[in-house]
Amino acid sequence: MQLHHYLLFSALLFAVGLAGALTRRNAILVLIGVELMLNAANLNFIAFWRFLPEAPAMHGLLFVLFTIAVAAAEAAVGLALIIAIYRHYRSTQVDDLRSLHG
Amino acid sequence: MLGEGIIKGMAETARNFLGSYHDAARLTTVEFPEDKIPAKESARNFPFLVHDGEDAMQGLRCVACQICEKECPPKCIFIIKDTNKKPDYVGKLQFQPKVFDIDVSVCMSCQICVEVCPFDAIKMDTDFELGGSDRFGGLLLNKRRLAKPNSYYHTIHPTEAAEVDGRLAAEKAKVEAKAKADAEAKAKAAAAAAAAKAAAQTTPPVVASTPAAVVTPAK
Amino acid sequence: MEIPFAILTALTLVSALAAMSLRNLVHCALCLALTLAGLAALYLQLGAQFAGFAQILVYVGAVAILVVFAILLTNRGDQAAATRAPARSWVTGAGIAVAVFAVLARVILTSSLATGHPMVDRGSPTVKDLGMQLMTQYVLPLEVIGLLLTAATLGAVIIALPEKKTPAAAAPNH
Amino acid sequence: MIADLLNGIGLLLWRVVSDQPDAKGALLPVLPAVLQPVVSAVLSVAPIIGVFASLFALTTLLERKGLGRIQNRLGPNRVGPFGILQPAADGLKMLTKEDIIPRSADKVVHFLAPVCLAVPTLLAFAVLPYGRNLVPLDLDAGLLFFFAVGASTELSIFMAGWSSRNKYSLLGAMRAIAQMISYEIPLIVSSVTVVMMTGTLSPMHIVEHQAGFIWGFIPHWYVLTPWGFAGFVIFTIASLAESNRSPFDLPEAESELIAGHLTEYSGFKYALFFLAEYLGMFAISGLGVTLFLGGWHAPLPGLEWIPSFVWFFGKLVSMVFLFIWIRGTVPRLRVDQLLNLAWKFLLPLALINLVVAAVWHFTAVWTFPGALVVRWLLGAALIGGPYVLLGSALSGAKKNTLRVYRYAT
Repeated sequence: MQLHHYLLFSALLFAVGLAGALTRRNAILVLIGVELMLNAANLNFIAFWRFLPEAPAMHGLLFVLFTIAVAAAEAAVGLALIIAIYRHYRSTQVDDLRSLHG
Repeated sequence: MLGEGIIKGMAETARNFLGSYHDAARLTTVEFPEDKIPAKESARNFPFLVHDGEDAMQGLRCVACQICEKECPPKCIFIIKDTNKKPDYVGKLQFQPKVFDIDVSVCMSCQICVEVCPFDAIKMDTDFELGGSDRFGGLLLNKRRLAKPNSYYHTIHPTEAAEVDGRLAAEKAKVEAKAKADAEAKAKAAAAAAAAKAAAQTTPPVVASTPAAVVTPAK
Repeated sequence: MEIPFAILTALTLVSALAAMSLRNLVHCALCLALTLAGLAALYLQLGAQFAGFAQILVYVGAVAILVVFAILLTNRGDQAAATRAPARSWVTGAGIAVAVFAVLARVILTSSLATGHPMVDRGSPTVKDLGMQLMTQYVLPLEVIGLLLTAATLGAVIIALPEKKTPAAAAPNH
Repeated sequence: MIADLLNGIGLLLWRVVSDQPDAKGALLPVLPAVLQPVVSAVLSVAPIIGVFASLFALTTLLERKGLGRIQNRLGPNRVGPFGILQPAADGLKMLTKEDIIPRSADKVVHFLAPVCLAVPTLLAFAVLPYGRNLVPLDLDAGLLFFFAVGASTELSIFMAGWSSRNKYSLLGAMRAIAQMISYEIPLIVSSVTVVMMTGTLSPMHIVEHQAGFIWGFIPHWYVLTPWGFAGFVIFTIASLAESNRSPFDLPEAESELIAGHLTEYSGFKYALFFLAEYLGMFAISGLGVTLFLGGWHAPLPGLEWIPSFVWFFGKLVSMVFLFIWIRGTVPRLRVDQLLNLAWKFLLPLALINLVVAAVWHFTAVWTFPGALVVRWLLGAALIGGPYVLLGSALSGAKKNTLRVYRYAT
């Protein structure tokens, strides 16, 4: 297995997440798409850590751990926001939020 | 302090756990099919028919008067009168049931049939092991399955049975005494055939008064 | 080496596609969990044990549950069906995604990284080593992450609190 | 060939019983090279499944008998002598029952839920050290692995509850998840004390750290230190909640929710849930034994000749008995009480316990005579004080007063 296999796979995963985040209209699904993109980036870190001899000993691993923590926080806050928005507008569709639309 | 109650409770359950192994008083379970608690005298569940003597069908006290059938709230009793009569305990000829069925799956054990029976013919049983594999026929008890001897009645409800027996014996004695008196009177008036006929007609009122005499003490 | 990679990537990719395209939101969340578990398996296959287990613990154990809870709280139980985007925006979104992938793929394939980098034997970094690194060289990021998580917890609680309390709910019990 | 095979099997069994290393190495060289990895895997997996499945069968019976005795009853005693064949009868009943899927259920998820629950539960057994040389998988991050697979069971409970399309199922599943997430935190934090003291996440090394005896007869188990005892109590309470055992059996509170997320399951799938529940209990008890009760170490010097796995399973069964005893004693909590206990009592106490463990660690340099007793008392005071304060805050806040009825007299 070569490095670029992992990189291509992670780019594909990123594209899938991006497509979902752009096309789906439900805020939760948009959040799921963002999570997928974050995870695709994580896979890149691990792959680089594993394949590049010049990379620092544990940089990739630790960065992944930090990303996981940040992503968890992001998910918690994002979902709390979605719930708060739902309470207010009775909807989780992104298109329905147009108060600032002018 | 938090947890104190839990510790006390755990000690209590531990006492139960260990106690049940050596303290017979704690372990009150009776293992049913092998061991049984003898039925209490006041126990009742479904009705049965009392018969006197050895032959169940001949000795049935029931006279097919159908009062119980009419009174039964869930209508679980079904009676067909037989045309043949047979003598009752005082020797008088009475009707007898050709069919007497009780559907115990319908019976609600209210004991009203027992209360209304003028002949002390139907009583409450204590037998509860009626389970079977036939849901319809198995729980529809016919005359033969319902008939149980008076001695059985004595074993399950001794006090009540003794009272009933005493009453029936008194009744019989009264009727016999009356019959004797009548016979004497008949002998005295043997000369007059018209008087003898009149004496024979006095019997029905005696029989008619029996139900009231029976029902009142049964309450 | 080839077969596990093929299986894992196929599984992850299919479940990611399902997560982004299924109609039922709960199914989407379950597929997301499967994708994340597949990624964790890929981490393990690459020898990053701690990261793989942390991924399962955090994503499958917490984030997926959080998503599922949010779906149930916002969609009144069974009507979790998500409406699809209008066709025009769907085409635009997919087009952008394909374009991004094309650019990324071209960059990857033309860069020097693509040409024969065998796997580096980094041994198996023990949890102890990771901990030492976290407590020495990376102690500042660790503290920042701790602060961030605390802030996120507080923020999530405050955002999700009911907007205003009714007087009945605030009244003390008798 | 056959003789070699029998010889290998005999040697393997002897090595297991006599605590010798490399038990599998006795059999594998005899086999052809193709078979070796397969047989090696089977030799690791089959005993776990076999032993714990039979322990499951035994526990269902002993639990019912023990609960019976606690309530002054006899318990099951009809099938076979003393009822020992009851589990077989139950199993047959489960397997021959009709498998009912509700018409409106999500069929695929409904089918996958018990599978997704059973697999991680079984995986958790991979990292437990059962004996001196009996560790199926010695992972460096074993404890993290255990908690990771434990956390992934929550999603399958959600799957079971959601896919059944039944309000009781969904409510039960939601309760189960809220409970498991809440209690996972004290569970992990109380285990972290042990990790702090040993400096490793590998269960095998944690057990090895608990070898030896203080003053020649007191085993060097963590439960006998103040922080270890507090950690063990917190761990036990949290593991009761994690395995949905009474008094934390709200997810399947029979009187309120029929059977919670199991309501719409029958037959083999129900049996699988039931199995997973008990296996989860064994796994978490096994972890408790590993972390706090010295794993496979003998409780007294001079008893080392008894095979080490006997001690492990003895302690495991004692933990399970404790669980049964608690089930027979304590009534079910309300949901608010359950969450209050986790967030307002267990979590602060577990965090304070980390400090106590640190104090214990840093006072290890004291060498004056009687230092151990002083350290012990210091630790006990440090954890006992907060316990009393938090406990009175939790239970003493609401004074029980005579209830006044407005309309009734």
